Amino acid sequence: MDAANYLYLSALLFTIGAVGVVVRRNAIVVFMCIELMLNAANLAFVTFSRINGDLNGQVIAFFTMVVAACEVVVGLAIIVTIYRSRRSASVDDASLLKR
Amino acid sequence: MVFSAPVLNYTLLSPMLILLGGALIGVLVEAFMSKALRPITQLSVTLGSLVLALVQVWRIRNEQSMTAAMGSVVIDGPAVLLQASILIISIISVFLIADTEHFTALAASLPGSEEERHAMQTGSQVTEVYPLTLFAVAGMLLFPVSSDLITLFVALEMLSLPLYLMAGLSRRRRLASQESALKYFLLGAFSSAFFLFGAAFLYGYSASVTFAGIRESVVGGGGNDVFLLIGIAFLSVGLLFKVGAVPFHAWSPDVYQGSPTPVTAFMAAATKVAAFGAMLRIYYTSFANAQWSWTPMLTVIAIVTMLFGSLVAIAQRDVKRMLAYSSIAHAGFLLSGVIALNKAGLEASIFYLFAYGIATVGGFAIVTLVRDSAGEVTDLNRWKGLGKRSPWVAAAFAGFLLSFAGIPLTSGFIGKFSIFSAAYESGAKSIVIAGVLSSAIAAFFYIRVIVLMFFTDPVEDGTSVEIPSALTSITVIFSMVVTIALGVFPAPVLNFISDLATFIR
Amino acid sequence: MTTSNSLVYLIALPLLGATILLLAGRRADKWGHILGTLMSASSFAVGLYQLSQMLGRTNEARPVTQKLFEWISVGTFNVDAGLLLDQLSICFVLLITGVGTLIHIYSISYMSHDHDRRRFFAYLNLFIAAMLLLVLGNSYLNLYVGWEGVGLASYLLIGFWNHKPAYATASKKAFVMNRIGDMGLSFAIMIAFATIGTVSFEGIKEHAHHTSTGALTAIGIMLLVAATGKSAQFPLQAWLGDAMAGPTPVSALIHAATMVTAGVYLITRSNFIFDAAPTAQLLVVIVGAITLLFGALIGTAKDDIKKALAASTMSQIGYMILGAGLGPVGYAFAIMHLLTHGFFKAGMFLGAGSVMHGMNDEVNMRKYGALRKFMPITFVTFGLGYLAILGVPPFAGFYSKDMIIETAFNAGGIKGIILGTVTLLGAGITAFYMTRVMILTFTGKSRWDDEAHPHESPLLMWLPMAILAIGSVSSGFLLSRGDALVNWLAPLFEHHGEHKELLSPIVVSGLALAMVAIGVAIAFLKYSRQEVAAVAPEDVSVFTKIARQDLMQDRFNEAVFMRPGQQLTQVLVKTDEAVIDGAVRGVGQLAMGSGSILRGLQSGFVRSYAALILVGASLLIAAIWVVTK
Amino acid sequence: MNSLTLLMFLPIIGSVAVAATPKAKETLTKQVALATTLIVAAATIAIAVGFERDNVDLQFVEKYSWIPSFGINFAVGIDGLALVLILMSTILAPIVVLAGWNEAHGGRWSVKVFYILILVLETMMIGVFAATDVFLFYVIFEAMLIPVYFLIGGYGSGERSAAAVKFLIYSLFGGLLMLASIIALYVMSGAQGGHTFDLAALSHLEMSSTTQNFLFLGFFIAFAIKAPLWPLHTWLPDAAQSATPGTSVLLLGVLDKVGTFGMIRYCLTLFPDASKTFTPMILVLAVISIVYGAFLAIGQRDLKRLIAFTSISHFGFITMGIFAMTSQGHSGATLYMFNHGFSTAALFLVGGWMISRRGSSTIADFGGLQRVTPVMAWSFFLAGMSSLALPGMSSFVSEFLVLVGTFTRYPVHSVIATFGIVLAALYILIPVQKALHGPTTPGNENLSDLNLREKIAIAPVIAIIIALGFYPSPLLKVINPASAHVIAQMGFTDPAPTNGDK
Repeated sequence: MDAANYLYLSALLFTIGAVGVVVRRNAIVVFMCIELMLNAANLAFVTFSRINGDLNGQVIAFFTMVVAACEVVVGLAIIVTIYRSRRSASVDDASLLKR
Repeated sequence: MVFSAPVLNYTLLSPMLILLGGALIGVLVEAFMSKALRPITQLSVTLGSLVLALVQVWRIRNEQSMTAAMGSVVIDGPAVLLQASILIISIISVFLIADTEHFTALAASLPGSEEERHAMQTGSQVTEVYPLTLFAVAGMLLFPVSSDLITLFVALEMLSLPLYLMAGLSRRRRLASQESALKYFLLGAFSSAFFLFGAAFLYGYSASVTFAGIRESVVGGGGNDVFLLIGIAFLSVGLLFKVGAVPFHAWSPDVYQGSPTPVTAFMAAATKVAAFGAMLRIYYTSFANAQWSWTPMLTVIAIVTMLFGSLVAIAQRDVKRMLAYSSIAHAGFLLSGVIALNKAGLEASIFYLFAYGIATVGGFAIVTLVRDSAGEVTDLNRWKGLGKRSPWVAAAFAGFLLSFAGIPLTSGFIGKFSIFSAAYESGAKSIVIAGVLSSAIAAFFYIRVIVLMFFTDPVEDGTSVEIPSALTSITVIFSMVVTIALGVFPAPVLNFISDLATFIR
Repeated sequence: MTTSNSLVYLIALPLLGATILLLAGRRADKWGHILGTLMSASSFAVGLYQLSQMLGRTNEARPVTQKLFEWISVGTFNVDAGLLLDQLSICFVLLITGVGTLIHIYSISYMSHDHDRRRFFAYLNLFIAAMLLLVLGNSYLNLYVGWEGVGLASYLLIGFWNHKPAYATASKKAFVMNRIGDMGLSFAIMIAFATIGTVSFEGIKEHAHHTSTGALTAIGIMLLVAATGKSAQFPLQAWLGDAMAGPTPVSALIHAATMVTAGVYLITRSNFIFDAAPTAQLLVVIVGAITLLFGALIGTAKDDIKKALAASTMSQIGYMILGAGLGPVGYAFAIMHLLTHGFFKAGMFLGAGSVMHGMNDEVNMRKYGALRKFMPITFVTFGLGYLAILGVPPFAGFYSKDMIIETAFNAGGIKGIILGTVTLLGAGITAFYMTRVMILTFTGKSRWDDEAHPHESPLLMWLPMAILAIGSVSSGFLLSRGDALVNWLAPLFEHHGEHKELLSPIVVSGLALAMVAIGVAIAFLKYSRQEVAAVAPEDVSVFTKIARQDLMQDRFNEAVFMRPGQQLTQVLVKTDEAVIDGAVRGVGQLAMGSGSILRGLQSGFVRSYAALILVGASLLIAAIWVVTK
Repeated sequence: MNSLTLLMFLPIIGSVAVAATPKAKETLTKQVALATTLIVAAATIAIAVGFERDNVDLQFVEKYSWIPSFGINFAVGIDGLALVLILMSTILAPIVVLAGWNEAHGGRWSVKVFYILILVLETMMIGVFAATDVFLFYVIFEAMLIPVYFLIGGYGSGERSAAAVKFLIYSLFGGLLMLASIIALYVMSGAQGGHTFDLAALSHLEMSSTTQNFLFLGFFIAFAIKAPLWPLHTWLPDAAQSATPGTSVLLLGVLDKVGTFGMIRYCLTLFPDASKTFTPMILVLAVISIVYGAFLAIGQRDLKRLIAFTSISHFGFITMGIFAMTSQGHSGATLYMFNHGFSTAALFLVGGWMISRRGSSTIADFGGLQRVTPVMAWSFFLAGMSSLALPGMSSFVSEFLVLVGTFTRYPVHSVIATFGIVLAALYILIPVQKALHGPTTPGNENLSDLNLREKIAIAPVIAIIIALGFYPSPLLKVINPASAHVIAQMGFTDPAPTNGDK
């Protein structure tokens, strides 16, 4: 199968993720959409790794996963704190700061 | 397959390693030290590591190496200058952070809960902010010296993640503080996804993850230009987000306002240095030969950013938000240094970053001092008559504002002059004109604050100026001295920068 | 040319007097008037000395110069502070210092009750100095200094009692209208420098013959504008009547004898320009003709004795200007009339002052009457002046005025006939209104206010009047005997061919006397035979009404210049505020407004921020796409 | 020789001394400030004595490297033009201090701060005229705004802060335009033989006419705002109305001169061709300023605003003289700058005393002052006469030179401008009549006349005005060579007499 198709898939996933960030309200879901975008990037890395014929892309994918895990740690901590304070995980509720 | 052990040049990496070591010690201190001793220990550890790192940076100032960490890190003149700037800014920011008054006693507690009150009453302040700061500084040091995409991404996250947390640590207005952390985090992660996606396409374009490899491909041509362009565009999104350029700026006013002010100071100053440092390196080395593709885009962004920041700042009523928009405008000015793409531009950018960073910390340091019984007062209307009550504090703030406005005999003027002349030299006249215009607009709101402080009669509403702690005083005085010195007699610093500021490729 | 070191004393002495009196302040109150008079008198003495020196030299050697110092020197524009005393200026010097000294003496008594008398003498001295500078300056720019200097002195003296708002306004009006004239002088100097390259009398005279007529005409017209301002000629005549607000000695000295005649001096002095610019000369004549009638007509309707005399002054200067406009043949006669007029008009003004002095400062002639008995000396001196102005032989005016009328007739062609007629008509009207003044003031029944106790003025006042009266009687004869003045001045003027005589002198004199007789007769019938109303009657002819309003001169100026000017000012003030500053503020508001609007982007919702980033990223892609394509 | 630098920093040293005086002893503070300004004035006169007036080169030249990486030097030197303006500034300074002895008391801050600001400003006033490095000039040009801003906003009256802000924003805007031009010059100098800001070196830059035009405008607009030229003048009346009289003197008398000084020193020198291109437009603006300023002055009800508008008219004359490009116009303009300093000083100082005594600056509130306070009234009258350029007053010489110099090349402009002298009579005599003449209006009966200090302050001003009216040669001899030099550099010669083309 043509490797380019994986790139299209990756782009599609990325777009879905990006749109998801914009349209979804729940912080957790928003965060998952971001993870989806990261994974789309990972897919692209791996595909390019395949196309280029070296391992760098795959290595990066691993790094990305680790970093994403770190993000989860930090992100969930923040989201949980917010949830505890506000009893809501909707990102639209957190709009004290504006203008 | 031969597996060779990585060769690391520990001397060159030592500034970062020292900080990471310090951070780990900090974590241990947080876990095991008695509460009473924690603050002073943490402060000592943090300052100690920062100073040590700075000393190390000084010692390696004439080193040049592409291979400090197997080609992932490059140490050269600009690297030294940027790292030194970040460290100096960090040190004076830590002086502000040391004032625990700004931080929640227990971040995990619910705002307004019994638990929080208890923690406050017993004075059991958690001090996780110190190791977080060190981690962030370590990331910042790494960011502008990374020379491959992996390291760059890791450094980006390393500097960002602690900052997300630090943004939420405010003692007052905790809901707002947490909200700013959430916003910062979500948008930061969002933009780093773009960053990563862009990195993937650059890798796809050049079959290399190192800057040198990308550069070779750009110079040689032959790769798929679409990949390159998507790569540049998306990578730029991540970087422009960090520097707060329009339209990726939206987080900064909210986060600046919600974060504890010392964190805002640190974030505003140091992050900008790190992010612009990385940006300068990647644009000056890897993308230089694809200039035709990104110059127009960055020019438009720079112009829009300058004007937008200046215009919206006029309409602000909160001093921290005003400074945030001012920092957006300054991001626009700094972008002209990137666009200049010449040695003068690099020198000017570094000078500007340092000068602006110092003045910013100084400015926010003043903000920490203006308080009422409920904490800091950031409503500008309540700053009326500050000059009457505390002439020196108001004068210092006016000095920083004048520097931001680029009035001669302050560092801001030299910075502005040098960066605009570099941009003009590269032919970006439109940027110079826009820069001049937005400087004029910007002058308006800086001066308005001066008017509020000096020419308006005070309102009796309990706003007062805290007598600054010794550390805060040091920060303010140091910033002021540097701001004036760099304005009146910048030659030594300019010469120092000029001698060092050449990227090795 | 002869040089002298003593010319400067002419000016320096009165200037020193003015300076001392002004700086010393109240300390000088006791002796200020004496010092002022002495300074003026010593200047007169210097003048006499200069005259004696001059008489001892040949015609060519008579002009004396003195270079004081280099005044302005930039590039080719070099003006020295230099003085020139020649046959023409010596006449003025003696008139100014002589009459001036008499009026100083008069004022000692006239102003004795005014606690600001010292200041008055300071101003008088200042005036003498400035007027002397005017006639002694050796270039137009030096003249200009004196020109504006006398304007300043006139302003100060008209407004001497400036705590009365009307008087303050009168002084301002005089200054401003004079400035319009001064502007003409500025233009003349500028044109002279641009075309001829110098502004000195000598330099211009030297180059005038190879300068284009156009340029000389322009200079001439501008000099005429200057002259109309200073000499209250049409159309800048309106200030003179109001200038009577000043103390009467001032009216006598400045607004009759000397300052207002400066225009005649200017035109005569500039003979080398006017001789080569016929158009300008014609305009001079026209202005003179209009003004002499204009002034005379106003004079017929005035009840205020000083204003009637002022109108007469305007008219008489019209004669002089007309004379000066007639070219080489007229200059000397203009100057002669100027000198004789200086005597008789100053004398009459002092007489008027004397009358006012005795009548509680009443100026309305309708409230006089029968003063002959109470003020015999005043009556006699005034009467001699009256005879002189009428041109009754052998009084001074007969010699000078008739010569002008005669020269006018002889100007040639239709021009000569018109001018001659106008001057004759003027003589008739003059006779009418002067007779009216005499009758209303000195004869008939008394129409005084109750508290009036008319009495003769003291010695210090009547002595100057007497001396001036002697001048009124004899000056004409002395100056014209053997064409004394004409020959004296002749070296200064170029001579053109013989002028043909239209009418012989005898005929002219006869006609003039006939006109005078008619004028006197009408006045006699109208005012001596009928009862004079103490209050000016309202049911008078339209003509009288217009004449009472100075032939609408103020209304015209107000309607055409002042009100539109005021409206323009108001419009500009509003424009400045609303449009220009408004534009500036508008820019500021635009910035603030757009700031407020853009601020709305910051909705506080994290998703909108993310959307912004997404849009931004898409735009970047699109932009790069465009750039690549 | 480093006499200029010493002169420049003398006031700063004095300000340190002022700062060291104890807060309670305000009189001592004032005395120290006065002594400093007197010493500076004496030092300037000493320098003027040593000035070789026929030497058109810069004199007292000094040059120290300042920011070598940008080719910036601390370079100073004076020619006739600069000398005259420095003289004016330093002579005015002690007069302002003495005249405004009590000005600082109504301020937001202490008396000490007032005098420190004044002295710092004096240093900059000397520096801005002495600078021969464009960057140094710009730095001082902009930095000067700050002390003035605080002087207006801190010690003024009425809408002082709004006026101060307007002043500052206007000036900053102009300054930033100039900065853009300076950057362009700097970059071009780099491309043509090394970065430099040396005025002489920059004047030899090669550039296209389009570039030159744009750069010229950058400088010119900044100067036109400073000098206020119509229509960029609206900040001045507000600033003058709010500032203390002493500040107004320094603002209108000295600071605004930087604008006209800059036109000569920078616009003409750096961009000769562009200057010629824009001359017609500038002359029109100048003529409009003359007439417009005069009309607006006539229409003012506030004494200080009135004086401000008269200055706008006067600056029109100066600008016209500069761009007429004749030696008379140019020398006249320079002399005008000097004279205007003193005549405006006289008007503002005496006006200020009137206002502080009456407690109002509305002209209609005065009336009959001549009888109550004769010395003050006389001083005001003489100042007014100087403002309307009465012959015998110094301003006449300069105004006439400007007019005659302009006439030889641009007769129409000159003719229109000459109408300004009639308007001048109105704008001076109207307030004179309203304030000094007429019956004494209620409330004015007990105003006190000038005291000895005030007399001592105003006497030298009036003496200078009158003395230079009759004997301007000493100044003209200094100015003429400098003016001739500029005209020659621009490639102009005075128009020869036309003899009416016969």
